[in-house]
Amino acid sequence: MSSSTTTTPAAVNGLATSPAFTFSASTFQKLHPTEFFRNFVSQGVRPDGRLLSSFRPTTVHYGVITTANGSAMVRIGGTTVVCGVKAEVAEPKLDSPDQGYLVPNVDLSPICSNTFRPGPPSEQAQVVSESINRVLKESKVLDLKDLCIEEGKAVWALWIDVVCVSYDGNIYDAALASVMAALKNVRIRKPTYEEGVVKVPGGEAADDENSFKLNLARTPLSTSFVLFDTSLTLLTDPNFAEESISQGQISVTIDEQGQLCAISKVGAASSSQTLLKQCVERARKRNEELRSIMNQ
Amino acid sequence: MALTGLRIDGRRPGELRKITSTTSVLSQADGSAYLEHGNTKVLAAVYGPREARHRALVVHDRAILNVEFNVAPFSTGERRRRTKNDKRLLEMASFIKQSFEPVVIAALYPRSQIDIYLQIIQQDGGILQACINAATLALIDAGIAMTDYVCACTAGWVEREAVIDLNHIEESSDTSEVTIAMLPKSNKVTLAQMESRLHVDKLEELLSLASEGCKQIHQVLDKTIRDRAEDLAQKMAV
Amino acid sequence: MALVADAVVPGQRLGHVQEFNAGVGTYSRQDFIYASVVGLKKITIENNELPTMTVERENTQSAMPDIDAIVTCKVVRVNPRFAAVNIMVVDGKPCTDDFQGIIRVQDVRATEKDKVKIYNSFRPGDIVRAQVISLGDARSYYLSTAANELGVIFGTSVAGGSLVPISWQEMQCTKTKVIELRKCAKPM
Amino acid sequence: MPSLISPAERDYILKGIECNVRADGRQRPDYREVTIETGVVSQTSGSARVRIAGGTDVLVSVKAEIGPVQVDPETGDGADKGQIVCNVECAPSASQQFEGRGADDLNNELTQMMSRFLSHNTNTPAHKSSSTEAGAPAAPAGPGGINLSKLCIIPGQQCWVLFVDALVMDYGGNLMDAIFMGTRAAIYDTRIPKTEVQDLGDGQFEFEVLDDAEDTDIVEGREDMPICVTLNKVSDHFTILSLE
Amino acid sequence: MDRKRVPGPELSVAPLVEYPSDFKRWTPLDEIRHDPKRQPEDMRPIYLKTGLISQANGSAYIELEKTKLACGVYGPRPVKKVGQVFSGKGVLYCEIKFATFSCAKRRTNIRDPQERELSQILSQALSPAIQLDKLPKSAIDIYITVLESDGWGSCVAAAITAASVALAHAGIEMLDLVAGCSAAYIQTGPSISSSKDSIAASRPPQIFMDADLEEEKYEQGAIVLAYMPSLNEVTHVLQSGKAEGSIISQSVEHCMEACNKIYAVMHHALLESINDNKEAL
Repeated sequence: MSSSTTTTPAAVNGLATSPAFTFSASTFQKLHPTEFFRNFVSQGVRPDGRLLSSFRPTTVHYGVITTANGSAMVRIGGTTVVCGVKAEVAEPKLDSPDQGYLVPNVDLSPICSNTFRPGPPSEQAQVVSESINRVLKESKVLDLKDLCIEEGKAVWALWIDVVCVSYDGNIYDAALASVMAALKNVRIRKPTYEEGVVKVPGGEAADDENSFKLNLARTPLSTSFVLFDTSLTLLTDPNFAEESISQGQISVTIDEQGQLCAISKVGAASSSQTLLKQCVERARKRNEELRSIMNQ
Repeated sequence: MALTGLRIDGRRPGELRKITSTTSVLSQADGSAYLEHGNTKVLAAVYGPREARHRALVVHDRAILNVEFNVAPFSTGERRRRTKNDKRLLEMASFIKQSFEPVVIAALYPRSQIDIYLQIIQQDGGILQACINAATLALIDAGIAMTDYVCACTAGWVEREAVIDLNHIEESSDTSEVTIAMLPKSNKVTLAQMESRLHVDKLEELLSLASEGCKQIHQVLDKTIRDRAEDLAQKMAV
Repeated sequence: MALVADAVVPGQRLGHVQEFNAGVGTYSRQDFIYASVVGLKKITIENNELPTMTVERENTQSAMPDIDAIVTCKVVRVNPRFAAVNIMVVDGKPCTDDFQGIIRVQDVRATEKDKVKIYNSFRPGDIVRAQVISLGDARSYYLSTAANELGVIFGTSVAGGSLVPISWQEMQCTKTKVIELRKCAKPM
Repeated sequence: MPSLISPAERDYILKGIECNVRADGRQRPDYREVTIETGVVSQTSGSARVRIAGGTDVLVSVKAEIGPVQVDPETGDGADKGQIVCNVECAPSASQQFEGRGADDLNNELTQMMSRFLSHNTNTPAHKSSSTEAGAPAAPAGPGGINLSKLCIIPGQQCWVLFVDALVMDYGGNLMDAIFMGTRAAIYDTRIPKTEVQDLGDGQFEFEVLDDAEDTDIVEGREDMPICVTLNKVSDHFTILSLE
Repeated sequence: MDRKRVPGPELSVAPLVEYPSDFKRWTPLDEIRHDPKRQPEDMRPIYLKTGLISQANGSAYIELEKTKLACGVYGPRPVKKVGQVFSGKGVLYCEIKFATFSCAKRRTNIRDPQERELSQILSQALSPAIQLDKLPKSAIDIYITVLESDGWGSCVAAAITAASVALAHAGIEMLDLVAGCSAAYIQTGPSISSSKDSIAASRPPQIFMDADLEEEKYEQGAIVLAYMPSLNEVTHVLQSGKAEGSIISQSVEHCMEACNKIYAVMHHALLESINDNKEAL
């Protein structure tokens, strides 16, 4: 929950409570979340102290999991995701005998937020997994032919699994960034193929000589915004509370050459053209910033 | 079929396999029965009338019947673990449910549920008939009001000869067989189930043969119940 | 960095039963007093008898309704016998997951209990302040709004404007000035 | 939920245990009367039925079937070992609380415990037999006592898989002891047909099962099978095999 | 895979690892541990931090070199499971999930029987330490995600420790913290002959505290102990494999001493969370 500020002034526009009923800030936010936010947004600031267009602190760590071929942890404010990539051997599809598999999945388990229940993936998890899958396929991040071991017989299947450890909004940006960082960190041992069995050299050192990295054609990264209230003010990098009371979401995915990979605008509110341009512009700026963090 | 007119396991066409059955074998069940029909061994347990598991299923003026089948993985020759909602088992369970619905006087136990659990320990043909007979014993042992026994028997056409109570080998050679469940007193048939091709006039003969078999089974079940009752009476009298 | 001097963790032995009474945040077991929560150890001395040992809880446990707690809740469903509510705040502390509660028709007010019409007391969407009178059944707590300062504190009128209490059983819509019947809470 | 006991009855049982007399007249350390029969189910390699007076009735069957060898890709071992696969099932007829999905957790717990005690290394996801590296100190045959190497037919390809299935027919408390006694008796009763392996040259092998009933093997190392005794802590006394 | 996830190939298998002939795998024969720096009774250094999950009432993250797992505690909150009967006591619900990339062999997303049993072990180990009668009609949900597992026993022990710290961080009233510790019995020393009867003559197995995956491959038996250090009470013992009585009681002693050391780390982590709150205000 956002840290609590002092008691809100009694005379609050639109809420004609008589002076007798004053609440503590957290109670007021719980009972009337939209009202609570409207007070802040009207003064151009957010409950957690950020400006409307500022982002939460973001950190990226590589190679956090040694049992995975490649891994990364991304933390955007309160949202923490860990992505692990495991390479396994599989038979190629009949119609694409020399192409490997790229299988991204996001897992929003009940550990990361009290809104998720145990059981099969929630709708939100499926939406995020599917959109990441589309970005990887449509913008040809990785040439699947690089994953071929023996045409028609054996190919690499990269199982990309994102585990959300803590959920505080904006899961799509964090998940996509973690997938890209993990793919950059992947290192697979050079396989040898003999009559149906794929062998990889064991031993300690995995250096460039006995293993290979993936060469990523493009690394798309996304920036998300939400439209708040009837005034459709734009909030960047929404946290969980802002997301749950927003009218619509906009996500802009851009790669390192600045080309647009995907735009998705979801939600009831219809918004003007200029707003979309504004989002793309801000996303471009954020993109550079995010890339510098990732390349440290 | 040997020339002497005997079947594979040495029985005459109209002869039943050996049936041994006992009741009240389980400590926690309201009523229970263990029945061996040849090598087919079945354990039946009855819980109820008790509160329904799902409030939605409750019927205000009578009890609902719930039958659950459970097959031991080692019951057949080749080990096979069947999941809880195996289609074949659910189908068998619904057969048994239908054959007992007209017999149990459900109106005496409104808004309640009667559970019949059948546990197959060993399979050697005639599963459905063994389960129905065992369920009858378990229901009576549980003291649930019933208008009549339900006795089941199978009959089939093996190498141009009408036989009753087929074992596993006879069942698996592509014979046509019918299972019927009957109320011995009123001679009514509550269930007739056949899944193979059979000529119409042959059916008439099979049905009469099977009902003959049911009467014999009725005597065996009845004897078990009466012996049990006398045994209890003596214990109480002493 | 210096850790806070007398901070304690659950299970830490604080003293002997003869020396202290076990206060909030502690428990006694086989003549010893142990801490049961993470927090700061405090010894409060009343005038005469034994000083009581308490542990002032550091991170508050998520709020949970218990008997006589004043709760703020939102009406979800209304039927002639009771109004179903979601308990959102307990004694001023919001709870992470809403608890279920019901206000039975006989607990709406203290006077003329049998002549209460529930739809003239609560409507779905109203914010109500109530008091927990019992743990109720497996699903919901039993609440009461009998006291004067309990009842509807915020509601939206049919026309959508917010309602202002003008008497203990009437509220007026700020937009259309229409009077609607509610069991209102007397402003404190 | 276990059968509801009224506070008075609970107090009666507790007081009884205090002065070493239990509700059914036994002393604290006394065991209930146990009867074990073997060979009760015909189409199995070995079977046993354990009945503990007071209502626990468990049927354990062992079926030996031929299956592929499970090789651990990491260490490559397990290639010359047979396997034991355990499975415990509480029939819903056994007790009121096994209605619907009630028995799932208990089934899973007992199955995991059985596999842990019989083949110990269930920690790694795949149920694999106890691992002894060739060069490393050869730990004695798995903690279950059974010598799994004897169950191997063709190293690296085929081996015997012992399916141990326990079926709880009636639940009168203390399942673990009953299941273990039943498993030990069933493994004792198990007869595995002999196999003849022909070497077809170039590493190809062919084997054939001889199915005459008399000439069969017993399970090697069956006398080391673990036995289990359950102690229940009631107030601060230990009692053996309490009723519920 | 099921319909609700992005589908991958039906069957995919890990490649066979072929070690070069000169590669020397660690074996207990040469009587040093897999990590030469560690003595048999040394535990791996523990990194323990609270407050990792913003939405959870209480949370903890624990790292033992390669073993990493996160734990979130939600509650007390209303019991969601339908058909619950009124209970005067709180209900503890535990769920542990291994991430698919956490072990050498890829694990499935769907909970497998082993995780279900582990969840039961955890709730048995923790429930004696929580004052459930102070939380009528409500449930405490403990969720644990294992990000990387280096040794099954150490994973279970770390899960118990992390869950207990997360419960305290959630402000739930407890009798005591519960520290978890694991040990393995490994046959070391050269004089081992393979025949069964002479085993008894050789040296008794060595107790390795907090064994990692490589050491676990050679263990004869293992023990996981859940222990309340301040009340000096054991809440759960999980012993598997084969060992003489003396070895087991000796390893229980070692585990209890180790639990006292772990208790200090838990104590420190919880006090740090107090300072963090001070700075945040």
